[in-house]
Amino acid sequence: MDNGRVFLRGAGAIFRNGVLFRNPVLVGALGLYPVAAAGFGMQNAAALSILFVFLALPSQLLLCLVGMLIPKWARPAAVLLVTAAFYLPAARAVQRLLPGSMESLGMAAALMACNSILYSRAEEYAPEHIFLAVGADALGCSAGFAAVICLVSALREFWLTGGVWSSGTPGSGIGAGLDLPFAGFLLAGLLAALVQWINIRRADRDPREV
Amino acid sequence: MIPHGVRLEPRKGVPLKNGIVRLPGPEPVSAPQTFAPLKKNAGPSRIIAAAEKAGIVDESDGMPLGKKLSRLARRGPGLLIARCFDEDPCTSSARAVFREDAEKVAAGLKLAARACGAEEKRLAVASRGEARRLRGLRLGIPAVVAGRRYPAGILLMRKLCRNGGRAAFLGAQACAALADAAREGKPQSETVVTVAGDGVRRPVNCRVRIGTPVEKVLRLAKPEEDVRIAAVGSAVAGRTVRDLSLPVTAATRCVIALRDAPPERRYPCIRCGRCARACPAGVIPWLVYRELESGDPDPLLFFHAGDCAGCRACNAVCPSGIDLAAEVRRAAARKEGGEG
Amino acid sequence: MMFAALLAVTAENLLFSGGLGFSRALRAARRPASAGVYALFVTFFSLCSALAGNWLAPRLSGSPWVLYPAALTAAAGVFYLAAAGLLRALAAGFYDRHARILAQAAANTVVLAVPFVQRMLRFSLAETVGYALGTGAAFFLAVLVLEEAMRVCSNPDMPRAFLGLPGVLVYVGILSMAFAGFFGKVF
Amino acid sequence: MNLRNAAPPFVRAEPTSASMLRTVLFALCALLVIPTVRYGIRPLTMAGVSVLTCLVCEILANLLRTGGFSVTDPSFAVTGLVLALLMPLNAPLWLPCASGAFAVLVAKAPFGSFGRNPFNPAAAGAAFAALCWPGLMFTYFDPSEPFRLPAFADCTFRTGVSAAATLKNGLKPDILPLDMLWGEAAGPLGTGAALVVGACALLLLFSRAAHWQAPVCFLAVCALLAALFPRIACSPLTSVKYELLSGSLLFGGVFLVSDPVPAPYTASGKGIYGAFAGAALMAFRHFGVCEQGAWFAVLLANAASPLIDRAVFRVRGWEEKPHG
Repeated sequence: MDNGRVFLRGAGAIFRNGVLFRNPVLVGALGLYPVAAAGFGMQNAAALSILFVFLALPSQLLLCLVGMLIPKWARPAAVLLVTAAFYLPAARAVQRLLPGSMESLGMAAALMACNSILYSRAEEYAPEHIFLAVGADALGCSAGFAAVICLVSALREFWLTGGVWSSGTPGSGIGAGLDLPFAGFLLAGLLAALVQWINIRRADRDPREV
Repeated sequence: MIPHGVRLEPRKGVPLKNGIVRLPGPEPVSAPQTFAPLKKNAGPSRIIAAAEKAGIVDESDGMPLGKKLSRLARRGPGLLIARCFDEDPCTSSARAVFREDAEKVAAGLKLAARACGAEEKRLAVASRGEARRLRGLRLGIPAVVAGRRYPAGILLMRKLCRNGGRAAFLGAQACAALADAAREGKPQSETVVTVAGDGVRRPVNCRVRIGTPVEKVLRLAKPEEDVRIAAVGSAVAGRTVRDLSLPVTAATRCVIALRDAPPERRYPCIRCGRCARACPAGVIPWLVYRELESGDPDPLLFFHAGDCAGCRACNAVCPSGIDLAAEVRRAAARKEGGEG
Repeated sequence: MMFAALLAVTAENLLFSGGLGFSRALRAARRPASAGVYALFVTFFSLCSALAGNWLAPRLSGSPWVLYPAALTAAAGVFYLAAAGLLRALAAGFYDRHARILAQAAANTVVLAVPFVQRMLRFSLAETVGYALGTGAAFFLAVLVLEEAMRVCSNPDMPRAFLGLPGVLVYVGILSMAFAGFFGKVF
Repeated sequence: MNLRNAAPPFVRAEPTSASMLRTVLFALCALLVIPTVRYGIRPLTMAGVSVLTCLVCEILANLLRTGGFSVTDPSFAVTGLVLALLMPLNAPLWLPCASGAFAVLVAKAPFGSFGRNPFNPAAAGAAFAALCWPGLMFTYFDPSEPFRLPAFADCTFRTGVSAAATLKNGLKPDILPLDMLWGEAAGPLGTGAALVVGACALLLLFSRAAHWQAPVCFLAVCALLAALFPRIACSPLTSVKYELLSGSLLFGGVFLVSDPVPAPYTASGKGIYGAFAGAALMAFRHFGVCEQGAWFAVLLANAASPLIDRAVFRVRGWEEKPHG
């Protein structure tokens, strides 16, 4: 019973790290491509987030179970094969949930299969940790990725159209140009600075926490 | 990179035509302790002994002349040069000595050359006009013109040594004192000091007894009330004094009084690259500074940092007021520590 | 072919004007010594991926569209397996030194994007080869630029919140603005 | 006498960073004279709000960073003025403000403010405005009929076609060369008067506020490329004339390329940097999407400058060998 509670608390910490303190995008600098290139509309962001969670959870759990059986040098290939396999149901699910979004995403959706967050977690983290931790980490990373891409997308969509989730009309926003990748980089940079600032504050307050 | 040095703006200098003012000693001193003058064709060891007995100090580097000459005699310099020019724009003591006592300087240089076995001797003068004046005096020593750029001495030395030649500098005042010692058996008891800067109303070159307090020298030039900075040695590489009762030494070439402290504001490096052009030793100060600042310096990039001559041309030229010379010193110390 | 290579370095520069493979380039910039080998691997896998795309596209034209990216990803895995196996057998020392970057190059977004770009711009085979080479060169350049960006972003005057990665992201954002100004929206 | 200690040197040979910035500021103000005489007070209000925004943002950045109000250097004013001069006079007043805020808060402050910025902040601000509001950045009023613009309000106007846009469309601009020299043509506020810009360049060079290598190489490469690859059917000399006088080429060369902070350290590196910026600008004019954009070329060259420095090191052998 006690053990279970400790586990759960640990899982909660892992989840929180994934969402904020060790956000894979803002602290790990992973998976920047979708944020920069495709994160300029809330619908895109939602589709990519769902795709991510459907890819991350099963592939990481699978690799957690079988990863140690594969020799280390062949693991990258195994990761790529596993994500390729899970890509099919994940893409179908996204299309069911948000019809039409996959077509509008095009290359950005296709390239989620070799997203560097997925890859690095599945290759380095999953095979060497316990099942619960891997699950919590996958969910945390998904939430962290979703939070970043949704925030960036909401800001950019508002700038471009004056509304969020297709409520505005193109051209009636503040200006143009923010659908270009540079805005994604800049916003990610500013958010990363925010997270770094929070981490610094935490470290100043209590050095043991970090 | 070819070193260019710095062109320093000539400040409110001392009019050379006024000559050297003598600051009378306040209390009568007993007649200077004399020794036998040298014979006309005294050997090297006797000349060196005379320099030691006379207690002559070379004003250009603060080294006792006797020690310097015997060291040079062991090394055998090809070329011996008397410095009759001043490096920094506020000082004119060497030029004033040259104007007044060129003959004596030349005689001292000849003695020194005999003492250390130099094959060739020259008088390094400040400008072409001075070189003409020297030719007019027919002293039998050719002139060499030092450039107008700071640090002229090091730049001239580099130019002369480019083809593997060996050269050495002697101060003009030390030469004159050597001539005095040889002819009259007089010890070096006086030195010529420039008093200048915007804090004095009457900048002068004055001949004072060694050991006179700086304050007296300064008073001769009628200082303003609001002098904030008094610097001795050099306007570029000298140091400030707060205690004016300190004595003047043979190596004190100037006393500079300023009404305003130089601005202490520092900006970050703006990458103008002027320090690298100014450095006479081929150091690249901005590179050293950048490496040290990065926190994880790469000693391989401390390019020639050990060759720094301490002339502070980089500091004079830096538009952001960074103390590059200190950084180069730090780097040199670090490099030595790392490699040794 | 040269033109396509030039295109990859400039206009269609996936890293700066598209943000592709950026995470990997940033990682590589932390170890600049191996940047050359990394770029070489990227070129090789881009080439493989482009050829695989060429081969797969007509064969999968009838099947559901989600199959294409999945097949490409799987192909990348196979290529990695082949390359790693070959290197382990032939040059074990070289492989040991560069095992990590070999894997990262194989799973690079910029590598897998090549077939899509190729389809979008309707490249011929020679142009595809040129484009793959250009991608490698662009990756190398990006690593150099990012290395310098990291040095810039570790100066003592930086606000602490921007020190390191956030600064680099802003740096890349501004540089990406220059690319966007030149070429408009690329992808 | 109350003496203090101070560190040498007690003489200075070169202008200080602040005095260099002040010289640049003076030159920029000189560019405001002709537009003010011709169109009323609007150029001054535009420059004023732009500089004010930059000042406010600078103070804000300092507050966030150190908690202090003090502004240590006048670089914010240079940024603000350059931005105002790159905008069309008929642009709404918030446009230079927005780009000024971007320039100071995003392109300068995160990297540690003046002296640390890897990109020219004004170039980044102008690029931001050109990407976000291309319509406002590239619409110019027709200056052929003299009239005064309102000081603050947005204004209605007859649009004119700038020389840069005409060249982009492959046509020969029908503007008298004399008008181009005095800036009496549709175009950004401060970049038209080629004669004044040239005079500013001489001022900057002779007061040693700017180095000569980068701007000279920049202009030389631009002229060379314009002569070799003319965009319109005309003699090489005519092409050089129109390319150099149109758009913000000259202005960018004098005020953006000459900024020492994002340029390489070495003199030869500065030359290469200028040449690279020139080549990038001409390539941009041939293949790019906007009608002009010296700022984009400058940003690209800024990013290349550390690499140029490194290449110069390699060639000069400025890396000591271990135990060498």
